[in-house]
Amino acid sequence: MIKNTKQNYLNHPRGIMSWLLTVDHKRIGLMYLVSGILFFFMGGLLALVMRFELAAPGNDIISNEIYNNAYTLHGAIMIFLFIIPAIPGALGNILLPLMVGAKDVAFPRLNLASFYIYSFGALFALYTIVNGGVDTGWTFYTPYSTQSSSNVVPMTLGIFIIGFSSILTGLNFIATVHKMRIPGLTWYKLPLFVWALYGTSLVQITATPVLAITMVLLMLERFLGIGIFDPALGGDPVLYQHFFWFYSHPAVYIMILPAFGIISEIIPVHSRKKIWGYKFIAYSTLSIAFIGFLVWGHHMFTSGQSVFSQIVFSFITYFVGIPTGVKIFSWILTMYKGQVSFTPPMLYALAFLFLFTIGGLTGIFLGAVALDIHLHDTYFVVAHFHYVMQGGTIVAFLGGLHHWWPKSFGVMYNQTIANIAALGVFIGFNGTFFPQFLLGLRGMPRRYATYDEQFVELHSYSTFWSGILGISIFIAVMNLFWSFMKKNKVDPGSNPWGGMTLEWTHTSSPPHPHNFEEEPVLQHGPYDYDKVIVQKTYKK
Amino acid sequence: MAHHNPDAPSHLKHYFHDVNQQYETSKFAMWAFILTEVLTFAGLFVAYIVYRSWYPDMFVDAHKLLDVNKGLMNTIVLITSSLTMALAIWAIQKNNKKLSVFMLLATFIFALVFLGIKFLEYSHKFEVGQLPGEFYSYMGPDAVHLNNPHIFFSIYFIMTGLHGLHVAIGMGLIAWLVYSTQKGNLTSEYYTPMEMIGIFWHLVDLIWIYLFPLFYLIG
Amino acid sequence: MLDRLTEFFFPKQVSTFASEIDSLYFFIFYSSVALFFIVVFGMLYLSIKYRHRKGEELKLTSSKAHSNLLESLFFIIPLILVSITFVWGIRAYLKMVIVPDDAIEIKVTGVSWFWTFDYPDGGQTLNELVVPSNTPVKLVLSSKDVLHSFFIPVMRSKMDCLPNRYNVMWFDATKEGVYDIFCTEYCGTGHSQMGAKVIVMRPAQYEEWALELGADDDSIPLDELGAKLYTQKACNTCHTEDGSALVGPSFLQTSQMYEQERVFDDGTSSIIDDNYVRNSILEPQTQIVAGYQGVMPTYQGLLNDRELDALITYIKSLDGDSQI
Amino acid sequence: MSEHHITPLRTYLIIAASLLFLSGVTVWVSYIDLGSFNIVLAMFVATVKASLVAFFFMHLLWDDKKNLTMFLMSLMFFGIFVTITMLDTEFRGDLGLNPEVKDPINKRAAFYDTLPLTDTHGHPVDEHSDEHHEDKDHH
Repeated sequence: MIKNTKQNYLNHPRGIMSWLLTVDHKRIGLMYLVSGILFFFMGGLLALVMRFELAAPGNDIISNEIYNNAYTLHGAIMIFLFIIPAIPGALGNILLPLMVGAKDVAFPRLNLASFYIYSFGALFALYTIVNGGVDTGWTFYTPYSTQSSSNVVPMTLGIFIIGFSSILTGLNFIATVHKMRIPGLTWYKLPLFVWALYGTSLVQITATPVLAITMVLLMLERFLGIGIFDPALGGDPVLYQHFFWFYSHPAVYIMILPAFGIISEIIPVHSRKKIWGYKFIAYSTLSIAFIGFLVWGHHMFTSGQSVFSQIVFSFITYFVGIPTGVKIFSWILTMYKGQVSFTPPMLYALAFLFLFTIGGLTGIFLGAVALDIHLHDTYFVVAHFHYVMQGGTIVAFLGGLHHWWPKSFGVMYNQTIANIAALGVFIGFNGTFFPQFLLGLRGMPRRYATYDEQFVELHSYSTFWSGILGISIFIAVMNLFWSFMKKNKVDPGSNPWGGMTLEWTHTSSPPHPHNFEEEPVLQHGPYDYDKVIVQKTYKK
Repeated sequence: MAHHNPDAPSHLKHYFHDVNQQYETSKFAMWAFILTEVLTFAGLFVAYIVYRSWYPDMFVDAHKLLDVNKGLMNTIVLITSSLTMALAIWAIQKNNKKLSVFMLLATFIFALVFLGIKFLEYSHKFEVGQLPGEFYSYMGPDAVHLNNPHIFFSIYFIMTGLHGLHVAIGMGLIAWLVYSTQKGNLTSEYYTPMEMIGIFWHLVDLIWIYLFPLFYLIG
Repeated sequence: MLDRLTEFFFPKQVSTFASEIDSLYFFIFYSSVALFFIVVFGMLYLSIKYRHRKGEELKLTSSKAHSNLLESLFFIIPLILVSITFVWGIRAYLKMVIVPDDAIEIKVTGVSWFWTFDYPDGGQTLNELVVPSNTPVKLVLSSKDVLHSFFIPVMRSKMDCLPNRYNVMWFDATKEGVYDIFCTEYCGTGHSQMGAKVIVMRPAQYEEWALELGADDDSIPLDELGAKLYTQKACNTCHTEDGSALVGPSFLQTSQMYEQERVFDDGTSSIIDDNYVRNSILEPQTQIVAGYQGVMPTYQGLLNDRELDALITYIKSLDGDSQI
Repeated sequence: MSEHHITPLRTYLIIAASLLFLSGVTVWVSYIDLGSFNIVLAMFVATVKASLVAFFFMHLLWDDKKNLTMFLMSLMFFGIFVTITMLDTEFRGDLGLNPEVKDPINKRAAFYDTLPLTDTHGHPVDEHSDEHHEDKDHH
């Protein structure tokens, strides 16, 4: 049913304007991908600068000021410019309409607007770099952020603007999932990646407005001294933290839910096995998205909030852990009696399971108030967060890129290099961040440009492996990029992993400009490997 | 594109099956947008509630510095504009273009009146120095005992200001509606934009319904 | 065995509640290790056992994708574990927040970027918290400017310091010694240098020390007192005595430039003299040396006149006897 | 589009009249001192008004129930935000650990010390003159 057509979204229509003014979700997704990867490298470079500074205790390479700017920009770029907008923006945009059998998202022009709003906001964030940086940390805690002479306003303005892009993307995805599915594609037949994006979008539209208003209040605090967050004016800095984390805790789920979705696609396809506990995974996505709104106070266990809320927050925090745990077990059991191939996407998925399990379990340590008081704001938190965000989200993102690369661009990368890079990412990542758990337990505070002699050994290990991690990620991405440049084309009908969802079975690679040449008719569920044999077809 | 009906109406986008799907999708997305609006204001309501409970006496005394009459007038104006907006949609559903345009114009004028009254209120506050934050300078006999009244006025100005901004945006949208209805782009067959903007306009009313008692009445 | 493990993971246990927190840690740690091995073993076992062998035909795989028993086990076992963790965590936490009535009260103030400690019988120290052992000590924390967080790793305790508010923490130190204090809430350029020490003494020794506090200083010569204050009042976190620049200009440079003109960031300039140095300590924001940020807090109220004289004398003396 | 519900004109007029009536009621009630019950009553009236607007003017009553769900969801998250924040702000210094903690921020901002006294027009007045000669009902 996939015709050998020469026309696809990449070559039709042509011309620079056809890209800049495109309303095609696949092209917009590609633009998100390119800008996201650029920001990812920028943030990664800043991370390496910090790691090399921390190789030895003193101010050896950079001064305190530059270090503080570097870690603030690292956090802000990675979170606000890469993970939150670019992962749903790239993979979500390219795949969501294909997966539900739609010709496009519900509001294509809004989708394009959303990309430009994102770019516009990113300009402000980049402006802060040329204008001397910002040194408050990505959390912008008051009153430091109201006093700092660095570029707090351009940065918060940038984040405020990017927030709108996030909201519009969320609106678009929700409307698409609700209203654009082809007949017969009921909720329980949706690929789990769609469920994950749906959950992500719900969090995006619900939490982001609060971030927007928080950023507005912060800017007003600087301009007018409104006194809501500034203690010198009768305000309360802890209230700022409530506002900020009401967004930023759910934002963690904006970051991780798409990763859950990617893993839920990769594992069944590469194990050729029906996914274990479909309904459970689907519902746990929604319940995690919801419970994520109730637990923000665990970022504030040492802030001096009331003892009562400490206990409540600690209690609810554990309820996020349980559905997440069951998801991990479901993914593992999916492989039971399957046919597992160790392809690059599958290696990333297995690495995800390993790393995310550590990230999740260390969250339990931080949920126990008494223990968190010792661990709060130390490297333990840094390590935990990176195990979840990099070991979880970014590893899954790389896996997703490798999985859908031949589909999105009609080219195949060198699988051996991809496998080696995946291994390098896994080892380099553990080498970099595992020592940081120990650093935190031993009392090393985070956001330090210089530190005590006693921590030097673990810090230098961490720095050494961070180099390996950086190189591996670079190789992994370059390998993908290279295949694209070399035009290592695969046959448009190729389905190299034997995927069962609509984007594999009903459209060419790369997809047709209007997604499907004729409206797809649903023949089976997304993971029916017990009913249908889909051959792995891969021809150059 | 071979894939849709040659006699489909021109406003139907090619990626929708039929007009009903398109209408329902827009409306659903509009409600999702309303959700984001409510949560934008939610942050400010939280600030209001928290500070009210921390400074109960100051809030009670500071609210007396506001002008109830102007507030009530604005309430009436805004409710009436909501009615005219609803009637504009009713008229277009009945395909009565003339009435619809008239109602839209009325809504626009009410919105203008609302902002006018707001302007009078604001300019009085500016004159006497009842301003947000550090710009607060009013130490009149009825305020000299107040503890940090600038916080009340910060919240008052931010909330009513953001609400006023919504009114202004709504006016722009309504002006556009007047234009496209007059041109005949909107009919009883296709009036989705009017329905959407109507929902937005009622939301503006709905928020004012809470702002009015919270700032002007509760003592 | 457990002791050696504790030493591996944690700094020394010095407070009364430290051992309970460490045991909670080990409970979660062992449960996590067990769960982690189940996950990794399961993952490796299943993926290798059911791997797709070369040349093997693709086939219809099992439709087994659901098991009520297994799924409820996944639910119940973690639920039990986290319930224990929760209750344990809260019990330990309540011990950390309920201050004994007989605690001595010390006021801690965070200033960018040093700590001051005010003792119940008068007297103040800078960057050195002195406490008696085996006595509950209650710290009332606040801040002069931005948020700071007071962290004593050996006590396993930490609390944020907020301007215009008081937070409370307490501990009962069990072992004499000198231990680290860190600031763990980011507070600007000098955040990583905002360390201090807690000195735990025997109660008798503490009594003696507390009596002497504030009593000395009058007898030592000015330049020696200045040298002492240089570290005690945390000048050394921002100003070196060897000519290299940290957050602020080096004292050596100031010393060498005495009686010469110094240019400020607003373009004005002034002759460096005793009045200039005194003014720079008490009102640091009025004249900011070109090329530096105006980040120094005022020392108004933290130094008496004799101490100011001592610092001035000390700075002037640097030129003669220390060279790079 | 003929299948869309068209609300009868009468309904709109009745709803608008009730809204105006309720606005009057809420102003009237605010002049009666009911203590803390004032706020409860005012919020109750406001909620009735808001529901009228949402269900009739915004057509939620006749719409797809998904739209209502979206709206209710926004209120639910607002509720979560308020409730959980207040678990902190209302209970700071619970356990009675430290009396200073109890009333955390009721400290007048420093800039008030420099403000001159003003009359009800906002003009500075001499401190020694009679401050209360102005009529309070200026506006």
